Amino acid sequence: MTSDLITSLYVFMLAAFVGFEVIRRVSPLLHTPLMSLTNALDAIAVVGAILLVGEHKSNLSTVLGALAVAAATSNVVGGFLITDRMLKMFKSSKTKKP
Amino acid sequence: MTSDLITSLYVFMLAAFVGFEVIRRVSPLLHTPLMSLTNALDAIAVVGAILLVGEHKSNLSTVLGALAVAAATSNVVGGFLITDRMLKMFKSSKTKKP
Amino acid sequence: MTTAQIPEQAIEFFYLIATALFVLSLKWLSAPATARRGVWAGEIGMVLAIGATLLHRGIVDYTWIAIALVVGAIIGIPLGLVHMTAVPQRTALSHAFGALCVSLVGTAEFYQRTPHVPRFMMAVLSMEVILGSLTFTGSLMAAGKLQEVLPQRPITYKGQNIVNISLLAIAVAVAVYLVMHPGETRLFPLIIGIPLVFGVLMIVPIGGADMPTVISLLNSYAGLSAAAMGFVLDSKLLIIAGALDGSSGFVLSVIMSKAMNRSFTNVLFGAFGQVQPTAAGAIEARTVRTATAEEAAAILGAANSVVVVPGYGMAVAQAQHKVREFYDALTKRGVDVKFGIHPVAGRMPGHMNVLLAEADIPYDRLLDMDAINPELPQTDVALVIGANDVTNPAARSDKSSPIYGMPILDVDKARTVMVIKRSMSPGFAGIDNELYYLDKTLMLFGDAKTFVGDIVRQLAGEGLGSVAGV
Amino acid sequence: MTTAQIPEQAIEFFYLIATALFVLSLKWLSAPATARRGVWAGEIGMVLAIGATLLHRGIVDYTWIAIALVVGAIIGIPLGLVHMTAVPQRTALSHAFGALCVSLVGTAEFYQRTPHVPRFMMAVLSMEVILGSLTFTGSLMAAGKLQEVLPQRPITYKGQNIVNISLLAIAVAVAVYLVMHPGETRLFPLIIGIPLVFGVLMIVPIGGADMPTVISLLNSYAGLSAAAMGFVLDSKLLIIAGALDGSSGFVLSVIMSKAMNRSFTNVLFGAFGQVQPTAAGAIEARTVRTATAEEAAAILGAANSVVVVPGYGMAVAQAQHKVREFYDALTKRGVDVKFGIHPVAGRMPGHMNVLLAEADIPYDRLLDMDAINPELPQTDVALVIGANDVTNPAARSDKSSPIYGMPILDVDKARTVMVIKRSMSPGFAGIDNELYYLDKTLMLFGDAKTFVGDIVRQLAGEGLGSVAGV
Ligand SMILES: NC(=O)c1ccc[n+]([C@@H]2O[C@H](COP(=O)([O-])OP(=O)(O)OC[C@H]3O[C@@H](n4cnc5c(N)ncnc54)[C@H](OP(=O)(O)O)[C@@H]3O)[C@@H](O)[C@H]2O)c1
Ligand SMILES: NC(=O)c1ccc[n+]([C@@H]2O[C@H](COP(=O)([O-])OP(=O)(O)OC[C@H]3O[C@@H](n4cnc5c(N)ncnc54)[C@H](OP(=O)(O)O)[C@@H]3O)[C@@H](O)[C@H]2O)c1
Repeated sequence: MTSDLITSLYVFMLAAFVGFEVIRRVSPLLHTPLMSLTNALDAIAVVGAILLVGEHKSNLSTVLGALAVAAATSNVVGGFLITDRMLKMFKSSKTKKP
Repeated sequence: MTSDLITSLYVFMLAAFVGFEVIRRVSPLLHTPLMSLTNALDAIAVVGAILLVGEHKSNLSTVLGALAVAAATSNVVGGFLITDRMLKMFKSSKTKKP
Repeated sequence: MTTAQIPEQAIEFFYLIATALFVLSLKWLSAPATARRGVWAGEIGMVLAIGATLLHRGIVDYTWIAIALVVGAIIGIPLGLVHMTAVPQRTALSHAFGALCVSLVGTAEFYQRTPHVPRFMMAVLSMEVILGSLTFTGSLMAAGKLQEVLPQRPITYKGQNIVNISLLAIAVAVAVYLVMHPGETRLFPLIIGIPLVFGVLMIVPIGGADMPTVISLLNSYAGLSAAAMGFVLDSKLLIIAGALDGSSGFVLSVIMSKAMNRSFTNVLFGAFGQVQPTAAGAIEARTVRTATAEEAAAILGAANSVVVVPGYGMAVAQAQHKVREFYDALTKRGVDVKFGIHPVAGRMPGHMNVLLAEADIPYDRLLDMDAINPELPQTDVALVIGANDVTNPAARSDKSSPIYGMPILDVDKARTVMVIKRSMSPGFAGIDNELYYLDKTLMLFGDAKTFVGDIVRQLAGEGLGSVAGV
Repeated sequence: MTTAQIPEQAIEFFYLIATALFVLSLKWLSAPATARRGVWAGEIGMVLAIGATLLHRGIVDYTWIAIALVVGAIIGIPLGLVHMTAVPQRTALSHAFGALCVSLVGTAEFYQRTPHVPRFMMAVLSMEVILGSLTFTGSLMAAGKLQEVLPQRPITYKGQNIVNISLLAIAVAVAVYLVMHPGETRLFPLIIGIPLVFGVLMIVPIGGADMPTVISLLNSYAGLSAAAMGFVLDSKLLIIAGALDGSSGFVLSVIMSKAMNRSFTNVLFGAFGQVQPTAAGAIEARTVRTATAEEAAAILGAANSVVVVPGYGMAVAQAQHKVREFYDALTKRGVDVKFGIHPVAGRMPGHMNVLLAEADIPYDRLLDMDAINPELPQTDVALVIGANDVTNPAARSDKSSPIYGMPILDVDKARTVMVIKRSMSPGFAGIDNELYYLDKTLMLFGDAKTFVGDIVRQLAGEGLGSVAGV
């Protein structure tokens, strides 16, 4: 448990550092798609919710889990969809036929 | 063990990514100090060697461990020393009195 | 082939690959050329992770999973197809959903594990539930304000901050008690309920124009609560995704607050939107030069270089498609048209870029503040459309101004300045703008969409004559 | 206060902080302004980590630890005080020590654990020992070549690559066998001995000028072996430090090979330094313009802007202090002097910068290739000191040239070019340089140190007259 915790802290620290370094360099042009994308990725919490529903340990956990799965899934689907739509709109004047 | 391994792989992956992102952006001016510094940091292997000597499980491990400690320590001491010496030399024309 | 054959390690290994893909996804998103590849990497990672989870041997029943997945997808699709102008509220809504998921899972985990919850675990679990709950209602409020179903005006009263902070403090105190006595199940609803109320109260005093910062901050909270959930479930994948999201939101809020010259603590404690609009009436007696669409079109058509500065007003007026026609009309005449985008322009970070890109304006014409400012002194006409504070020279020179020190677009350095707005009323910061009284400034009073439309019509009408004149 | 009171978690926690400091250390090193803070962060992290380790309750005897630490420090201090010209061989030596440590620990761990070594553990352990051993001898060879106690010439023979690769393949095969049968202790020496031999043979065919790439690569190997050790000992700290070092070396080798336009596989398989020097004699009949130090000084003294391009020859001649005098003399006259540094100039990555910084030349005068190239067309005099290939215009234009495509310093675009070298003999790539035959080029034949010294004396001598003339 404690060693798990320390390892988790290592992972969190490194990931947060990666986040800072990478996001700081995202062009301001793409701040809106960035936010929808991180939103979609964050919805990976669906994985925890799926187990909760599937393991069916109590009715409470199944109901809460099912709601959680639905909420997260809507983020996954909606998030990727809109990010891709936005990025499709970004055209450079070179690639674009006038 | 296996879960340890997977966690270690997470840590390695994230750290390697941090390495790539950070090092790619080091100014070419500082490539030489960079190499001496990473060298000194790498000598953290001394930690493993110290345990080997201190736990004294066999004569072989103590002897090998002691050699390892000496080798790594020389890197720690020499590496930080020379990196700092080099960086002290880098002066901007603004801060320098002519 | 059957579920039972998939060993635990294989699933863990898929999670590892998914994590790598998530990291790459963000990295690729950082430049327009690789951005779409980033989305694909994220999608593949997500499919891998969900697929691997479904193979988990602990799962005894797929019915509810399937139903929930389908329902989620049915909600998600329309949310992915909204108009670009609605992206801010959609984003706020998705923060709410993400936080909801985290809170629900945290609650279920608590009731499953109580009373044997180790201290650290209980601490992280409380953090997960508290952050998740306040983010849930806070994001719903933000979405409501952005969608204008709730009043955009900040609602303030005396002692508001004290009430809010006390509420949060109570929730934290209950959490600390629970860490000590994780068997006290009847206290648990408090660390859901109080943060839910706090989330609402936190957003009440914040005005509509401040929503971009709020959204970034809620983004960060949502990420942190997901990371906390990762600690509880010991899922590295979730910790990493949460940390990435959390730091992303944090970085964006820092960028936003720097661009507004607000201290970051000011933002963190939700005490913003408090700037009192000063009565600008006394100064209004000063004269400004105004011009009609026809006059403006004549000057613009004769210019060599034009920089358009869109602001909050352009977004509100939804004038981006008219602006695109304007861009086309001038470009056809050989005028060099660029756009200068301030980091806080629009209703969420980067929103102005998305709106203009939607209107098919090439992204290499959209320059950020640092790129456009050196060009402005050589620019013939700077056309400000529904922006105000971000062009106010007082930010550079007047130490007593509330926006002093905020980085601005130096439109006053262009040879001629034109400003499209509906009246002389001030912008978000509630202060007068010296820019409007300069000799080189022409005020074009009217709604952004209508006025730009008028200019376009004038440009088309006198097009032939002017080309002959060139 | 006593050792026994320190719980395991506290030690782990110190390691976590040390890791964070290491990451920050590298981050801060990326810019000159924060670089020294980076070293301090690294030092504090190291002290924390070693200190925490010494508190470990498994340690029963401190005598040998203390002795080894003292011996290490005694060796380390002189290695930290070498001259800047000796930094490349010092770096190679420290790679050797690092790899030695890793191999020794790996060996001890094997004999402690055999025969009960899980497969994955054995695989990682073998990798640790193999990489460590070959890096050890390889780095010693590199240090020897750089210190010139070993011949710098590449020594090649037919089938060399096949012999080397086979050796490595045998070592890997033994390792695979050991993974299956970790009890076969008598095979273990093979995965130490063969890589030791391989390390020597790997470096034999590589010429002195290629050492920078080799050093970076060995750096990467050393890091990877340390990371492998981290897997064996389940130490996150070591995995992270190793991964950082490994990726750092890897990035540097990629930068080096790009700057030489070599494919990275070419570098990875050690098959380089094979370029056959072509007989350049036939062309030598062409005439070049030469000049004396006096003539050169006159032109340089009258210039407005001078860009100095130092190369391998300047490092060999140890001319940096003379170059500094030259810089001072011209700067005093009001000439704008800058330095254009090619990524592969010198004897290790970034070496030229350190040499010039040692000679007290401000670092903001040292520009890398991308920064200086746009300035060269407006430069009066480009003075090339002991550089050759990195200035060869054939890299831009002549598709048949072996260096075609390598990014170069465009000195041929300056108004006047001066080249200090001892003869017309070619540089590392063994090819003729069109630059020398241009009308605007003056060849200044002589040793770099002596010739620059002569120019400085001339500048000082005629100093008064010239200042009057300005
Ligand atoms: N966007 C963000 O990220 C963010 C976040 C927090 C705070 N803020 C603050 O918001 C301000 C943003 O500056 P800004 O220059 O973009 O906006 P602004 O200063 O709020 O000015 C917007 C202007 O647009 C005009 N306008 C409104 N509706 C219009 C319409 N339909 N047609 C034409 N004009 C219209 C308004 O003038 P009329 O009423 O006369 O038409 C107003 O002066 C800054 O003070 C910033 O600190 C922004
Ligand atoms: N540094 C690296 O990182 C690295 C790594 C691998 C390969 N390389 C290769 O090495 C080459 C580096 O280019 P470079 O232009 O720096 O060097 P170069 O092409 O090898 O030329 C060095 C020149 O310096 C002259 N020289 C040697 N000793 C001298 C002295 N004492 N005084 C004056 N001149 C002296 C030599 O001419 P004389 O004999 O006529 O004096 C020689 O032409 C490239 O081909 C690169 O691909 C470099």
